[in-house]
Amino acid sequence: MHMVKRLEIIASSREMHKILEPLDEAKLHYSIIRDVIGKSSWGEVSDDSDFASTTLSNIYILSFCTEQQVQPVLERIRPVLNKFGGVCYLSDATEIQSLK
Amino acid sequence: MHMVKRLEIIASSREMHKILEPLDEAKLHYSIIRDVIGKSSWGEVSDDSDFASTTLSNIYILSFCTEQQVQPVLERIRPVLNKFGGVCYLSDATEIQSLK
Amino acid sequence: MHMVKRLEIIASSREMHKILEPLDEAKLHYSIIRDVIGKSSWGEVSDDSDFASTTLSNIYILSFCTEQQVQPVLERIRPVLNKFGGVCYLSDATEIQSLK
Amino acid sequence: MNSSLILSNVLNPPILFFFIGLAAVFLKSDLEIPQPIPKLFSLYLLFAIGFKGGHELHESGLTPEIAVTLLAAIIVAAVVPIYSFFILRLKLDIYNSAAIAATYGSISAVTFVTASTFLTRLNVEFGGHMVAALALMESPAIIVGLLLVRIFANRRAADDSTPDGSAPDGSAPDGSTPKAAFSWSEVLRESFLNGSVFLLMGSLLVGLVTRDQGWKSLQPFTGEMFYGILTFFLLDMGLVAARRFQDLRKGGSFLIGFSILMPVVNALIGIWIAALIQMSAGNALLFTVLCASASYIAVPAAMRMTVPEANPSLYISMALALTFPFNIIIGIPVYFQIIQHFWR
Amino acid sequence: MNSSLILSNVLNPPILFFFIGLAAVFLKSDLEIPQPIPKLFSLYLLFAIGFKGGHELHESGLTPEIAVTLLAAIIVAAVVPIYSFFILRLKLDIYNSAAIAATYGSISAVTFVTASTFLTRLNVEFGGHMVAALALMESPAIIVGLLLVRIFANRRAADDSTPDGSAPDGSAPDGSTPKAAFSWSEVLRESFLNGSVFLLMGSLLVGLVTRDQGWKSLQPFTGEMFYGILTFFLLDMGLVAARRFQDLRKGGSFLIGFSILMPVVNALIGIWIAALIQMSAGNALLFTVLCASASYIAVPAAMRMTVPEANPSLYISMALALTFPFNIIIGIPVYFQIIQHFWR
Amino acid sequence: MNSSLILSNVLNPPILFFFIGLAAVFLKSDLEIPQPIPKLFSLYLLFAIGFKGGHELHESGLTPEIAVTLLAAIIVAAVVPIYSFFILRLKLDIYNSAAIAATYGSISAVTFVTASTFLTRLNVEFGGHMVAALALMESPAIIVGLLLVRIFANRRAADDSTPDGSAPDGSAPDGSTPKAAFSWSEVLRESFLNGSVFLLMGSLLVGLVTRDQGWKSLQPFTGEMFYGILTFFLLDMGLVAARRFQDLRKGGSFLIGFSILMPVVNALIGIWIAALIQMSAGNALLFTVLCASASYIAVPAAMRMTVPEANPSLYISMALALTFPFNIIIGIPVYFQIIQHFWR
Ligand SMILES: Nc1ncnc2c1ncn2[C@@H]1O[C@H](COP(=O)(O)O)[C@@H](O)[C@H]1O
Ligand SMILES: Nc1ncnc2c1ncn2[C@@H]1O[C@H](COP(=O)(O)O)[C@@H](O)[C@H]1O
Ligand SMILES: Nc1ncnc2c1ncn2[C@@H]1O[C@H](COP(=O)(O)O)[C@@H](O)[C@H]1O
Ligand code: NA
Ligand code: NA
Ligand code: NA
Repeated sequence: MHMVKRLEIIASSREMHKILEPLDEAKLHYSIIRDVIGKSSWGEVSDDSDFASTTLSNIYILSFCTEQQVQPVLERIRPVLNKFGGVCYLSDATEIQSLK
Repeated sequence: MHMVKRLEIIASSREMHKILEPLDEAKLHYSIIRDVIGKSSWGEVSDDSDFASTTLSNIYILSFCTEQQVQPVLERIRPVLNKFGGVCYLSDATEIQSLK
Repeated sequence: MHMVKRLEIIASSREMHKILEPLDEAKLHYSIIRDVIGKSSWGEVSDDSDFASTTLSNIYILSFCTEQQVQPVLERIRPVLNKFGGVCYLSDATEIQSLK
Repeated sequence: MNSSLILSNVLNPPILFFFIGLAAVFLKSDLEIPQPIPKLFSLYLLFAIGFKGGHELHESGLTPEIAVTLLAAIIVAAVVPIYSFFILRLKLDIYNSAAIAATYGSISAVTFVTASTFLTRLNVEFGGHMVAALALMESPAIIVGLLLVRIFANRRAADDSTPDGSAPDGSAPDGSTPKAAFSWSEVLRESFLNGSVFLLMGSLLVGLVTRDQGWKSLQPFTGEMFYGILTFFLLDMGLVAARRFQDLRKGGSFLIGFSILMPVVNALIGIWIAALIQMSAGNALLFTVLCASASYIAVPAAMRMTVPEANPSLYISMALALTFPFNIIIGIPVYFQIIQHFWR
Repeated sequence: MNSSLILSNVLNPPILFFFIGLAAVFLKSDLEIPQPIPKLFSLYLLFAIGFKGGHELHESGLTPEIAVTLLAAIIVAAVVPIYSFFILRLKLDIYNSAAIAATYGSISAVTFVTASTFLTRLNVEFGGHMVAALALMESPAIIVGLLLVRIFANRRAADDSTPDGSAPDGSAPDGSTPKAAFSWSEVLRESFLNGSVFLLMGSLLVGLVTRDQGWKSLQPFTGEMFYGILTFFLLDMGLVAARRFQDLRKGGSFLIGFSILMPVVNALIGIWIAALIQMSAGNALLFTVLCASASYIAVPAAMRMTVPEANPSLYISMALALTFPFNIIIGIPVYFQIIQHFWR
Repeated sequence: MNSSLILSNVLNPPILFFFIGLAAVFLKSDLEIPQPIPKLFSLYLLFAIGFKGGHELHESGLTPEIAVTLLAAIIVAAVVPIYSFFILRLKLDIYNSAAIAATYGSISAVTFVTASTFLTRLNVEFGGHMVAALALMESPAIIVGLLLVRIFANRRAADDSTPDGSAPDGSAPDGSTPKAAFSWSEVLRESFLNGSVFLLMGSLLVGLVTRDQGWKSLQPFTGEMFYGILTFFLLDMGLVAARRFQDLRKGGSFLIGFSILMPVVNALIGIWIAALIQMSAGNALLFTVLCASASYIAVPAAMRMTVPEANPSLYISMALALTFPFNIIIGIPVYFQIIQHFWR
């Protein structure tokens, strides 16, 4: 059992690859929940007008990682979120060591 | 970077609008994950018998907000959850300021 | 309002029943988000090749419970995660008592 | 009784696929049909039967016989929940009794459709207005169910006059059901504007006003695909019914008995009314099946909103895991043999 | 003007189901068609119209008349956004003006398809190459929209030269739009390789090269199902349009006026061009409808990526909640009457 | 070799749409077909081919020729994984070798279906019992794959006798594979009750016992729609195959070589057996294709449960990104030319 950081990012699915790139390069592990809708100062995000291959809904990215891993990733994600929108939060968690 | 509250609500999708109303009025930003299933003292919630436009599955609402914002919202959500079921939890998180 | 533990498990949907069994026996309440994709040392998990009834995507299980409830559950989940993969994290949260 | 009709009913793709669904769960196969595929199929079925019924109703016009049938349908849908409620009260609380009662007053579109393919197979005719009867039978049961709660849970409700029934600081609230829950506008909306009822009614209306050209253009979609999609959907219904079966065993023998005997009683009443108002044999079977079937679509959705105190897994499971299979496998051919016996 | 054509247009399943969708939302029914069902239907429609258009284009070959039509289509798609932009700039910022302008330069495949079923009903012929025109009109509008941003938002962009515009320690970044956003490769990819455009073009190509045998085998799927799936899809479009209607009211009367008047202006320009290059009446209607319609599929997706500063709920809502219903309910029959008037 | 047969194979909607899917990914289009649409299509395909095969098997009855074919199918499915395993062991560990071996012993229903539309186009007949062969070939390979793990990973498994192999206080567990994982009931369930196998078998059974009336009513759904849905599905397969292609490059040239050469070897063995038991040319092609194809549906699902140590992205990618495209584009016409050459 050791302490880790819990990184949460919510952004438009169209920016998914831009956001995952820094995570991949930092070799973070992560999970993605798709088809997330929401509301923010930019207005409502829904998927009811996502016709054809258009997808305008959000994704929720969750990654448990160490404090050291997270810092460089944040620096690289920030400009993407600034430009295209999206939010990012950190909190604490304890890893139940599975010792694979 | 500043501390925020992480508000999580899980309830039946049929009460979504009743729950979102207080959030909207308090101008909270939020994200919604749909098609959540689960189990509680009321029994199992699954979506396998959701035929036609019936939707009996749950939604998961996630909102990051300040401590001040959250209190009045809790007061208004509580009776809805008491009547129709649903749970609500608070925890701490750090906002990675995107400075839009 | 009292403190609870927030238990998060991410694993392949094919192990869902194996993981839920200990939770059910400990009478935990929980929610499940399906169709979660992700990446870990085992590689990428996506659902694009989930044809027919094959489902290889992940599930995300969230359970708020007391510290005492969680310990025996962890002991029983660990071997499943060790064998089939999957991760498990604990954090803190405050229950907004709905006093049903 | 001639068992060959039961066998010939069973040996058809829709029923056989229902069995395959059941078998998949009982044998622990991982066969699964994830949402929203079942939703797509049921929306399609409502769309297609509404449209077809409307078109045929347009062709026949509103005859006195049809008007009487529709009236009878509404009355049955309103009366069944009343006596069901009192039977259920022997063992259950007010909320669950009312919800289950409403479930059995209402109807199952898929049972209806299975009966109509049964008739088509036997070359027995039936009228498009029966779809109108189907559409009209969803709502009254919901309203009566809620009235029953309102009347019998009156005292409790009277106590709960705080519209927002919780103490402000988290101290013990009373778990109350505020009166606001009985706002009639919400109840009526749930009954008549419930998604399934609305789509069925809407499609019926379109079928009524649309001219032959529109009908013909839709025929390949709503007509020719129908049997295949019904078959596929019944595979899913089999999967769901089998999963729900476990829930039911917890409910005990009273509820299991109710799920089988109630449809039979309602069917006999249906046959008696059908004879009384001299329906044709085909229409009589459809009417009987409407009386005998129980809703697992519209009513559960409405009850979740308006009687949240009732346990959905009870009323959904009874309708889905017992009444539905009983009706489509044994009920339909048996009801029809009784009808044939008396109609001769 | 002869109103019977409007009525006969309305009294058809697709339009009637669109109304049912609208009604469901306005009456607060809980009818809903969850994703990805609408996605499935729209992928199907793109697949089917592309394939059908390609096949017919193969039969007709590339005549000079067709070449002129395609050229006209591209020009209209490129020019409409330019004058739309300047009109919109009267009230809106550069980003939203450009995004809405692109939306109106581009096209709506469902409006096109509704117009083609309208013609089929009246037994008026039209050419398969109109689908090629449709496919060609998505991309230019996207490119012109982005050019408009590039030109007019130039100064702002010039300031933002840091490719990764944030201070390293979390201190105030400048909220900049790095120039990298204008990488032409990304813009061209979004225009030509946008999923909807790509599927439409691809299906057209397959229709072109596939021989009669392939065509015939696909006919039950892409041909006979078409009308039914279109009808079902329009039910969903009605639901979505009604929900979007609220967004629009916030946008104010300028945008509401634009959403109705712009299509009419573009339609008249379309009719004028169609007359000029002597299209047949059927082709003229389809061309007019392409000019008059606005995109809610390809353009929003492209704009979200390339002009993230614009508000998607504005341009999607305008195209979906006003322009689309206006065109399919009133526009199509009215445009056709004007065409019939002049073509005689 | 006559290349016109390859060209005529390629110039058909299903294969062309497969290429469009490939192109979409390689050109970085955002075209996507989200779940559960691909699931719906593949459930449909299993449903339709099972039902069709069952119906035809009913018409032909169980002749000795058919019995021999089915026996040969089972034997091939059981033997292919064995020699594949030893080839793979040259470079890979036990777990991955066994999983890939099972993948190549099993079959791909879509490859089979593509071959059958190829034959239909050439007016070459084939028997419904080939679908039974298809259904019978999924399970043996799974079982043999697991037996291989059991035998060769024996010593490791022997050490891991704690059924719950972790220390109680979170201190270092041994990452063990408890013997329980080899419970035969689970293995047999995964092989025979795997969702895809079960649906295919079930549909076959329904097709067998259903009478002509049921068959005819389902024909518009399972028959006429088939080609269209196959075409649409192959678009998605193209998207997925192209995405998986990247995974494969990491796997190195050994696996790439295996993915192409193994099917060819298995095809030649298939042709030789088909000649031996004197199948007709049509049946011979289908049998060959069954031998040559690799599973990306049933086997991956079963292996994930029963050999979790193997890397799914390896065996899925090989089957999907190389073997599948190779078989449907080049394999089918080439195998058929060889068959035609020898059958004359
Ligand atoms: N405070 C918040 N809490 C939860 N979700 C949020 C919050 N702010 C934004 N989001 C989500 O992030 C998406 C993008 O946010 P924005 O960048 O503000 O447009 C929104 O559509 C929401 O789904
Ligand atoms: N302790 C819990 N942890 C996670 N989810 C819960 C918990 N309790 C309830 N839920 C979710 O909230 C839904 C409604 O809960 P209830 O109000 O207890 O019926 C359940 O169906 C679960 O999905
Ligand atoms: N550190 C992490 N943070 C978030 N999700 C993770 C993490 N590690 C693994 N996962 C998820 O858990 C799944 C199984 O992980 P594994 O057992 O490492 O294969 C992965 O596919 C991810 O979706
Ligand atoms: Na009834
Ligand atoms: Na336009
Ligand atoms: Na094989």
